[in-house]
Amino acid sequence: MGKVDKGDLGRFLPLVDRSATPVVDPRGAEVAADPAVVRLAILDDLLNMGRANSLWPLTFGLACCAMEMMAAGASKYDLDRFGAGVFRPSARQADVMILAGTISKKMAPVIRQLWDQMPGPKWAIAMGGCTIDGGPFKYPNQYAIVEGADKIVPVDIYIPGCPPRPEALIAGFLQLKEKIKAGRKFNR
Amino acid sequence: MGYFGKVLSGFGSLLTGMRITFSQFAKTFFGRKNVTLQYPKEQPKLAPAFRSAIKLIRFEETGTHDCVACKACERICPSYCIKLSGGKVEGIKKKRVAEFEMDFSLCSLCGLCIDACPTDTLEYSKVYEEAGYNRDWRVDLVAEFREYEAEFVEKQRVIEEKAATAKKAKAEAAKKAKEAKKAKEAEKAKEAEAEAADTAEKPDTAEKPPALEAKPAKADAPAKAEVPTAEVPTAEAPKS
Amino acid sequence: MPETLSQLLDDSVLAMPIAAGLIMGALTINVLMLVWAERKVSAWIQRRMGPTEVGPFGLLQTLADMLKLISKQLITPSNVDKPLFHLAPLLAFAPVIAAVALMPFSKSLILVQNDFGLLFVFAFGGIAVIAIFMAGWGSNNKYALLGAIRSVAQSISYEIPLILSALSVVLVVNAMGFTLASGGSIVVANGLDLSHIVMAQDQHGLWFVLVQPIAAIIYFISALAETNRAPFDIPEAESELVAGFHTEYSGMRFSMFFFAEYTNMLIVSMLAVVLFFGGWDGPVLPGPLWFFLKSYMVIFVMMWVRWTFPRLRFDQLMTFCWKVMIPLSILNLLATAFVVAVL
Amino acid sequence: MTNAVPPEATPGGGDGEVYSLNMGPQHPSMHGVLRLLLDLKGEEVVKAKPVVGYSHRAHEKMAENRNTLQFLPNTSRIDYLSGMIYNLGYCQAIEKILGIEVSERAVYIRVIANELNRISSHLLWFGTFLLDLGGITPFLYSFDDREEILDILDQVTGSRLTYCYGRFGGVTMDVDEDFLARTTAFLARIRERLGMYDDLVAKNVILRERCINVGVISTEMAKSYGVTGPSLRASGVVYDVRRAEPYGGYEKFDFDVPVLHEGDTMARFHIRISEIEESCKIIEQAIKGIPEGAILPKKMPKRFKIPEGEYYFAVESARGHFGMYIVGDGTDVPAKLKLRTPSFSNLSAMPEALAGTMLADTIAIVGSIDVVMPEIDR
Repeated sequence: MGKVDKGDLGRFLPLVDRSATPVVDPRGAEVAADPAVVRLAILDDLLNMGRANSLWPLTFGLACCAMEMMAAGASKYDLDRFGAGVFRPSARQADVMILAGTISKKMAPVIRQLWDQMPGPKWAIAMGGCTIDGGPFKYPNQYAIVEGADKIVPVDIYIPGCPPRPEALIAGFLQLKEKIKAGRKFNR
Repeated sequence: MGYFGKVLSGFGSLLTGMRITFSQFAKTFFGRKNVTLQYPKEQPKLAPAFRSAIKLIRFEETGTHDCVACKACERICPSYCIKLSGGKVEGIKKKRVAEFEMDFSLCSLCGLCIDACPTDTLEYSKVYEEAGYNRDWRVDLVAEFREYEAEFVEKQRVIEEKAATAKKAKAEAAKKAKEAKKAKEAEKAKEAEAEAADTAEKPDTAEKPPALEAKPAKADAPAKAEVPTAEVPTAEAPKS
Repeated sequence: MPETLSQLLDDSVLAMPIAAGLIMGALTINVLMLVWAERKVSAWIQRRMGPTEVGPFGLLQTLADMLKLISKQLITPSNVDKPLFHLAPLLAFAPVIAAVALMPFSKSLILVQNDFGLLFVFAFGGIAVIAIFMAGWGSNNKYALLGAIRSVAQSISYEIPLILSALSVVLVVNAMGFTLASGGSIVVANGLDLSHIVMAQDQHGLWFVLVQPIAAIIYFISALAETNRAPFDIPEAESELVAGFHTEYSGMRFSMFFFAEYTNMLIVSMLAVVLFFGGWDGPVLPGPLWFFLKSYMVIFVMMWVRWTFPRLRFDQLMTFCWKVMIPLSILNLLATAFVVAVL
Repeated sequence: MTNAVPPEATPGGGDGEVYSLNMGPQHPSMHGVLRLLLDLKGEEVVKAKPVVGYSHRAHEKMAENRNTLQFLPNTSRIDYLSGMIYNLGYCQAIEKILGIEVSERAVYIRVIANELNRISSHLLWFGTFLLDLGGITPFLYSFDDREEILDILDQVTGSRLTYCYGRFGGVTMDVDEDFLARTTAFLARIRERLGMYDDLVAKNVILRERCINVGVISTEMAKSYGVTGPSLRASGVVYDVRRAEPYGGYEKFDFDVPVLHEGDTMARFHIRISEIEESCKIIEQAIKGIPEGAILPKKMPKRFKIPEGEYYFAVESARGHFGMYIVGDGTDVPAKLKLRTPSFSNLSAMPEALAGTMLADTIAIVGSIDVVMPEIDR
């Protein structure tokens, strides 16, 4: 019994077409047409370019995925190529919070506090199934974990996998870059 | 070792360390060799065993999957990430899956579902760079097979009809030779075999191909020519 | 024709802002390049690529970092000592500009000519300690305070061998003397004048690293400690004190500390070039270019050291200073004085 | 800096000299989410109190909620750094209870996979330990080597970290010649690199100053706290489950159990490095002796029912004695599965070992015992 060889292209079809999720300029068409706004918008875009290319993550690992996060920062994958290799231990200097691992109920308030300590504009990446919705540790009537990081902090990028490969984390960073460049504003 | 000896040997060990780091520096800087895999530009070589979200296998013979909605995978899954439904399809004996939904965010990639599958129609996909703005990671496994479903049912109906007529002819021949009672028993056995595919236990599939391939090969010849080329969306690497 | 740039600028009321602006611009570019270089050097030592995506060879990476830091929210935690907390980054930032102005980039290119340049550079270096302590104390954070205390103890201790090793050079300069190009007679050389130190080396064709090798090594190690670079980076020891004295600083204020740190690196390496590597002395290329080339070579060694060694423990650091560095530098100074007196 | 006002912080000693410092759960060298409450006098640690539970994922409870087979993916997530050892260890425990035969080839494959995983775990420890001490470059070098192991294991297991390679009675996938050749090549590479690490790190005067006579765990102390694994062997006790109660075919292999008597951080460092060498030896023998054959038994029961009774099975993970205490009640869902994880006992020795050291030593000592938080919290 043979299989049709599809190589590496065997991407599955999602129920929700993620590729179509629009990344819209929140400034809107009318505002963008206003010349005065446009001139400032160029500065805004410049700043966003800076932000997008300088995403300093918080040194912060929760569980298994943290190892893959470390691997992504190491020589083989080298997050530093995208300017995201400066892991800051202090939340005050970080831009991105990579939630790498299962969030236990005891850890949840700490994560929220860390998030509040980070200066805006800031972003969060949920890495791994556990931070998306509890992952393998979710079962009926479970008591230990928070089912999804988005119950604690506003998450921008979701990366599934258990754990995701470092490539997936890099892909997440690239998508976050796209999102920032699309014109997200300060207040969030 | 005296005071100066200690200072000197300590200093020497520092120089050794600096020599090593400089040799690595020279390998990268002058030798232009680094160990970095430039991911979006270069893709990693994935092992054949690589595990990602499960998908249904498309068999060449039929151009579609062979899921009979037995729910063995749904029962074994430790993470409750598979939901499927299906059953009898009008016109054919074989059961078919109607909805097969899998939540990748819950999956722990243990492979128990693949082991459990009686028709061996599940495998790991090779997607390793999924990331998105949405927390919904449910995957519709049968989506890419829907358009072939009617075609398959039609083909399967033809095959089964042929098999039935062949069986009838055989039975008639047998009737002539033997008693009608024995022929009835044979039919019962056939039905039991078809049902065997639906049970959760794992049969020795290596020797015994699924029910479909057990049917006469002559019916397959035209079907093979019509196998549609697998039109699957390509995994687009995020451009930087 | 005015002899130095500073004399030219003396004529104008605009002198101050022009000079400050020039230095600021140059230093900003320098810091941008240094941070990029640091990341590249570390990457190459670690067999990586370092920043590649932003600009050619990732050259614009630090520009992006700067843009981001400028636009970052400035957080003032509620319980900080506000005046100290706000002043500290500025105080760390200001003296480094002043110190750069004293450097003799070439015979004529000296922004501020001063007879006691060496003293001033060390004095300005001392101010940074106060800034760090203000930051640590004002932050009202235990990690920051620990970092600040460590930093003060470390900087004060390491200034002693730093100055003692420089002093040996001063003695040598004073003894050797040199001929001014215009005159022809041997003038009394002032060893505290930075340009005199260079001219003495220039004239005798002898870099002082050959005359004073022990002083050069002591100077280099003390300079590492003075600038809080690894393996002496214990005030901001990432794995112990989170981020040390700037734990609570964000955005622009943090980048000011960053700026000061990297400019300090430049200052100590420029001073090393002046003291030991013959300043602007060099064939073919113009003087200032040689000066910067040499400085960057010293900085490269500093980076190389940083990415090789683990960090010392605090008490070991102090032991090393008081039991090794200071006795050695005193011995060296005495030996130099003896030789100078005898000859 | 995370919890500005730790709820359990003890107010200093009263004389105004002792103050408390809260380290973690977010701290760069707390290996995930360990939290240490330190009472400090200047830089000297007066009292240290580890607070755990920030990574509690209820593994033991989950074992009571699913059948024996379904617990399989959990095992490699208890200690994600030696996931293979835990995964295969759990398989071996169930096999022993049910009396399932494992083919010779599967036994050898398991040994190779286990030891590769042990090397990768020790390499990661090496890197993070150096990172704790401020040496960043060795961390990246060791990660390079580790990537090689992950690639090799990825080839047969399909995962990089949280393997689910074992099945009751064997393993999921057979190894091929390519796998064995790559493993052999890796052994040559790691031996060469160990020499480099020796020059770059072990002989370095700064590291030696930081490690020698720091955080001494005496033999008695180690025994009384139940410290196991490399940390115990650094304190002068020859105890290795692979030797003491051989399991999974380890009795066939010739290897030493390295022991040092100093009990300090440097001894723990050297023990782990020699263990990498011993693992290399084991892998070499296994590659030489690997027989042909099936990797899974032909006939397998559909449900793995644990007979009534209590069972205990232990394996040697990269961190020490990992034991599974299983209570069966005749169904295929265990009535109780208690995990005895090594890091938990090793960490319990910390308050005593940390008292009287410097703040920087605290980091070095906690790093040297190699804790994995989810394994402690389960």
